[in-house]
Amino acid sequence: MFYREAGQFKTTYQSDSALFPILQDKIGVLVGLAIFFLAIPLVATPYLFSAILIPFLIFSLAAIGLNILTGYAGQLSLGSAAFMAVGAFATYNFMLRIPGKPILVAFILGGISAALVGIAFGLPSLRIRGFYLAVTTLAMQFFVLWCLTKIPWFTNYSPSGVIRAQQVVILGYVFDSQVSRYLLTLSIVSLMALMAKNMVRTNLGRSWMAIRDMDVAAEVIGFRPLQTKLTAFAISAFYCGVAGALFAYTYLGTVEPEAYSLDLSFRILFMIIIGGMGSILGSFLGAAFMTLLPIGLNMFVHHFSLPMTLASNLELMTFGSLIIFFLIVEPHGLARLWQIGKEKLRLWPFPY
Amino acid sequence: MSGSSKLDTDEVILDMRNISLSFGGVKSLIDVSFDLKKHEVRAIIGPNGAGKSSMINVINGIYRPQKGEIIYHGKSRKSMHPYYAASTGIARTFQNIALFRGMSVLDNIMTGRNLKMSSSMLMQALYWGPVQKNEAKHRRKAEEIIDFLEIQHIRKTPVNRLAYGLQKRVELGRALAAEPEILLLDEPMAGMNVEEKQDMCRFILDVNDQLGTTIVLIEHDMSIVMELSDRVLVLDHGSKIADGGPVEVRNDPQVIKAYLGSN
Amino acid sequence: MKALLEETKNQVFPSLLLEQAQVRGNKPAFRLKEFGIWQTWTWAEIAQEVRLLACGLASLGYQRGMNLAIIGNNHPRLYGAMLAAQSLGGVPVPLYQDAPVVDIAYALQNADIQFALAEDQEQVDKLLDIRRDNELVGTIIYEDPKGLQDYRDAGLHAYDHLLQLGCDYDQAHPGFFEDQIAACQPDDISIMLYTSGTTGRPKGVCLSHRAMVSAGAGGVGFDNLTDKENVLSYLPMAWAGDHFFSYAQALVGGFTVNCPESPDTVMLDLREIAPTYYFAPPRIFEGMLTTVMIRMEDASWIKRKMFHYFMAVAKRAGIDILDGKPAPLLDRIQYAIGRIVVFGPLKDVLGLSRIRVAYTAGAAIGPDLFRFYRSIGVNLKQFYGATETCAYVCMQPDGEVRSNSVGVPAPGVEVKISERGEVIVRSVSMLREYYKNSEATAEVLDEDGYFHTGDAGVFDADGHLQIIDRVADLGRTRSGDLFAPNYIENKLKFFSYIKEAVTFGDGLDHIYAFVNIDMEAVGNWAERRGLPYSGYTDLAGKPQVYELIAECLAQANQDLSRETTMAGAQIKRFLILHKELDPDDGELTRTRKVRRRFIAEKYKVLLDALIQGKDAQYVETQVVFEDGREGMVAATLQLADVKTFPVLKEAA
Amino acid sequence: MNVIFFIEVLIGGLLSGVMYAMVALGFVLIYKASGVFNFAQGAMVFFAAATCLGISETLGISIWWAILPTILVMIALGLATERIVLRPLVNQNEITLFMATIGLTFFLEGLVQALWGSHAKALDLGIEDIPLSYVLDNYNIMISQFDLISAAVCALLVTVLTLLFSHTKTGRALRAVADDHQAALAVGIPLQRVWGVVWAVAGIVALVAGLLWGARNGVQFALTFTALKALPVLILGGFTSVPGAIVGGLIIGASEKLAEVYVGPLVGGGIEGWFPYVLAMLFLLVRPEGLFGEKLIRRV
Repeated sequence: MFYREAGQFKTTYQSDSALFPILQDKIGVLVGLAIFFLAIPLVATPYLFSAILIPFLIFSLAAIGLNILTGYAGQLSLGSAAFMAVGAFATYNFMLRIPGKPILVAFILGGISAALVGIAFGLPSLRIRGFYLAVTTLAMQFFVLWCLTKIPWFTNYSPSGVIRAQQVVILGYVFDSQVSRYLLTLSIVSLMALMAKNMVRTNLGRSWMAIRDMDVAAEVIGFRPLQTKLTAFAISAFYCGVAGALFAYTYLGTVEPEAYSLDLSFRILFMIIIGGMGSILGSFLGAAFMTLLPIGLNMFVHHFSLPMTLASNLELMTFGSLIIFFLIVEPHGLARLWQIGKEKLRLWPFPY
Repeated sequence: MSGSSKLDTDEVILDMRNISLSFGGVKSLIDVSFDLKKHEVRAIIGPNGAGKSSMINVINGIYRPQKGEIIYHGKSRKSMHPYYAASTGIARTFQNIALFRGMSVLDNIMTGRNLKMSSSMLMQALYWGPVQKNEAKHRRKAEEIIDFLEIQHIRKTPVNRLAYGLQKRVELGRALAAEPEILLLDEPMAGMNVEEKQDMCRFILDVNDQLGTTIVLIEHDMSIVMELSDRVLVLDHGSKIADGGPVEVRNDPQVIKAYLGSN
Repeated sequence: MKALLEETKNQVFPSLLLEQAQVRGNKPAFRLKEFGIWQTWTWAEIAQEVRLLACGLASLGYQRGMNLAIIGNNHPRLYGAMLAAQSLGGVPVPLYQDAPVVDIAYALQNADIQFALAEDQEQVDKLLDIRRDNELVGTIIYEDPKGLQDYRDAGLHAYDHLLQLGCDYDQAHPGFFEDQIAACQPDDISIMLYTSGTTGRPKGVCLSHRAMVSAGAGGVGFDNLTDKENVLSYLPMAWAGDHFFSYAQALVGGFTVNCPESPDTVMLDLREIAPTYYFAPPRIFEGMLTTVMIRMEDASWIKRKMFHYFMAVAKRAGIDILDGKPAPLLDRIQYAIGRIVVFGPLKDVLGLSRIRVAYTAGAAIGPDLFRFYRSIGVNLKQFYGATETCAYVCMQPDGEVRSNSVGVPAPGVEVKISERGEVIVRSVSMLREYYKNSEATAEVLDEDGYFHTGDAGVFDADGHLQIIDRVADLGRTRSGDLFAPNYIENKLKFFSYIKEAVTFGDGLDHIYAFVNIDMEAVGNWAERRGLPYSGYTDLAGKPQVYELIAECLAQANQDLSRETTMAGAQIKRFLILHKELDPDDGELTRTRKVRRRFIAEKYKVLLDALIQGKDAQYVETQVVFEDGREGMVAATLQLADVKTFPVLKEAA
Repeated sequence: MNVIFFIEVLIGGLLSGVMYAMVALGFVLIYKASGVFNFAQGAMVFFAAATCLGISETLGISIWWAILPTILVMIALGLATERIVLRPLVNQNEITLFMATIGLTFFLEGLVQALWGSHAKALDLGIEDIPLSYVLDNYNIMISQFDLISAAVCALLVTVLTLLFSHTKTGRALRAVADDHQAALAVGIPLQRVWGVVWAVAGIVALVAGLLWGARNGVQFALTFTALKALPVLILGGFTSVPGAIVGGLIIGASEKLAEVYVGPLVGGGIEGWFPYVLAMLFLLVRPEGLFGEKLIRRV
């Protein structure tokens, strides 16, 4: 109903394939960004930053990563958390062992390290499909965590295996306040989300989707299966890696390998299932949902003063049933629901 | 428009020699040889399970024959490889539609351009100027094909929402987008109604004589084969039983027998 | 607006083009939806293209005084070709692209066409087999090369090749183009438009630059239009209306002219472009409304409620608000809300949201239909004109818009009603002559220079012209009642269920009607009643449908009974035709006017049966199918009576 | 090195492998019948054990008596799962089904802890985990009596199942379904019913596994990870073969123990967690269809 598309005609392919071809969408996005960059920092409380906003952003990033691999390239992975761990610990070690290295560079290097691991464990994807592949990613999950716990070098011989992330300093500015960390995270996430969006709407993205939808046809039309899958693994891992680094540096501050357990992998998988496979927007929606739901449940439990343990079990059950629910009812998740709603608005007042 | 008149050259561009293929004992092709002349429409016919699709799958390297050689671009090889086939200008459609179901018509056709696109991952991530221009350039190509196949109205529709006939058309479009030298069509008209078939025939002929594409065509409808093809290869139970012009093939007693025997 | 008329007084179209290229060189002049986007020609670009085109034509031997046939769907390059021909002092002759080959052949013959520009293979093929059996169209230029590669026929040139020739020729003869334009006089013939006259052979109407330009200037001035306007040109280029809106006015006012991707994407393209200045014959507005209503039927009940609620508001206050007249505050508020939730989106989806002025003409428009669009805020107006008058006679000024009149005489036009009740017109914007047909010319142009429109009309109290009917069609029943067939037919056509109607009554005891039902509306009506039907003929034969139509006719009779002049002419009996009237069968003109006499002849059996009061009648008819094949359709039609009403004198 | 010790480790490994095999068995059954890779098998093991224990505690009856009602519960669970989760997802691709079972896993984990509490509990079957005195005395090799018994139980279970599937109508139906769903449907085999049965049986298998594991390691959340242990087993044995599951289980059990004992120390121990996977992965590259799985040809 708020869409006024008449007269928004395109005279170039660039404008036709623009990120947001519809004016109203552009405006909407800009408003959204304004809210996140300007409004929220003014109003939000430290709790809001540390408990909701920052984790939400980080999970979104990880979800984008997994979505690239699973949602777009169709390769199921249960090892996102492992990629995150690699990213985090690599960043830590780069910072540690190369003094005075800019943190952003360290983040990138962390991502790259994750990407390399991703490529290594992506290799089997040429020969094995479906959940066989999932199993190899599971193997990686365990293997990586084992390495990080068993090889003290990674944790700089910290007895507890816990590492303390170095201070985040960019061009002399120290990101110690929650707001500053939030803004840093937000900037990185927005930028990488934009890049992801670009990748999935160009040839790269088409190659992934082609492999996902019909690998034989994709090969016949000239996409190299292995190369395509490996790029997906690499980029996915890179995104997860950076997310993992942020997880350590702007969210927790101190982490142990166990923070990146299989459970985290599953949660990220749930995010994209609920949010929407093959949709960048979905990654955000899913992350938001998965961040808010537990909080909601906690409130609920508090409100009826039920035993605290129930909250966590309730959480597990809700997640579980939601996954099943979405897989059955709306396999494309919240993103699709959003899309349907949008279509309705565009056609308003007509039904079709 | 069709007919041997346009066979300006007799240059053989693909020569399949004594191809034999089997799956775990099941013989699918037995010592089949045939050649492909530049710019011709080559039909492969035969009863179900005669090995027609297998032959196409051998040509573009999805199956590797156990015996035989393939002479292509002057080089002799044991078997093709899909990527090699694609990159040297062999495109195809599939018997059961093999579109990328999650994508729009336009994107499906754009995938056909991928071998002609070249920009690095990072460039695409940043959507750098060159990438945009590149995308636009190929979009134009894709649009020309859309225009050619008269599917402007469904340009941005997800393919899985399309009617069967249109999906077939889009698949042809995807193959054409690769500007192939050889086009393999595996029953492009299966399950179509009369007018859809007529359209498809028109497109195939136009492709053949406007773009000069060499076409290998699997088709059941004899009348269509007669109308379209310059030469016909007849397979039955994996072996070649006839090869020649449409008319002579139709009158070949063995062929008649095979067809009557088959159903 | 006087000023505009003044400064364009001595202009010819090519000079207007150069001026536009000067003034707003890099503003878009033409757009065409092609390959998924709107390809754009700026004024400078189109001017340059016209230059090359003209030179190209010249190099092929095209000369002053020659005619250039132009045939194809609306296309910037086809408009460009008109300008090119005009620059060389030639006369472009646009032809109806969907006309049967015989008609085209006749036009080519009549205008002895040597040069033709065809859009695509389809048109080229037509021209080729026409020229097979005579000496016409030695040179054919085609715009779209698709499928034409291996045509080897003589004198066949690709458009791009022509541009190439033009380029060379231009270099060889510098200044040639300018000289040619300089040599064009305002009183030269600028365009020749063939009228598909309701009777007899089409006639080539010759209109001078001066006539067309001043009409354009008048139109632009009348609604003070600017170079911001966008128009969608989708009606046949051969039709005066399109030439007036998309050519004359566009070149005078510097509009952007947008051509759709293909005839079947017009509605989509309309939405994308969202023109600010729009022209459409009533049937198109009607079609839009029908689809709106049908789509709303399928909407959720809450949406339907909301829709109907706000439409009621619009009905109450919409038109006054549009005309800037006072309206109750409450209504204004409700209307404002309605604008957000219904009217706005509705107009947007239809592509009417940016319209400043919309015109309709060519046929009478139903009051309800007319009100609908105005009430949702589309400034829809009527005008009156004929090909012979550059489609420029009367227009409705803002704020004085009504459904039953066609407005006041346009600037520079003098309109009178002759003693026999015919509308006669005098202005600059009139035909020079019918091409090579002086007696026909003499029939319509009297010695005082008045053009006889052939329409019967009256001026109402505040000087608005009302068109009743064709003078020729006016008749009287045996009982002496005035019988205006078109007037009645229009009344009938205002019912959404009735697509076409033909009435007979001149010299008869009563009025009888043939009806074509509207397939979409009636079909929908039938489905909602679970009434199965196989096709038009089947549906048309259903007794339920007969009842439905009978009601409509009865209602029309009731209206008639209230009108002094028409009260006597109520419909007595009717039938629903078993086939849709079709231009290809000669039953309608290209502009979808009914050929009453022709139909009376063709379906004599049916008419007689009606008169004799039979209940059913078997009939066989020749038809031409989509693909040009001919065949027979046969059916037995029911004939039915209609309720008539006593004449209410006091209502007068 | 010490042969006795080696044999001890080997046998210990093999015996614990038997337990993996048991879990793997549950996977195979379901995968064979419905093409679903049931990630929730481990959760079912935990669920079964906890429920059995819970019942016996709440009703104050012996664990053995609690088994019967638990069996009913497991059957109910199996049928419910088929009805609520699988039937709506029929004809979905295997990944979707796989993810659905992950969801199921979470649900069960939550449910079981909500019902019976999250803390670990001991489960006593009354079988002491002591070395067999006979073997110890004569050959000086330690073999856990408990392991031996559980091995026996497992063997018994397998034989029962085999008989069941070869001699009952449902069993034959199941095999038909496993071979070709469409064909099975064509000849009028009620897929849904077969699946229901299979899930119920899988539930019972889970119960047995749960009791044995529970008795050994205590009934706790960690039980769900036994399922993950079963994955490499399946990859080795192939998803569709019962003998495969057994052999695979033995190999994994033995190899991981040996690796732990002989390789572990060199790399800081704890390699049990991932060694089987890496083994399986390498194996995958060589033979994706597993030891006993049938080779799949990509038809176009």
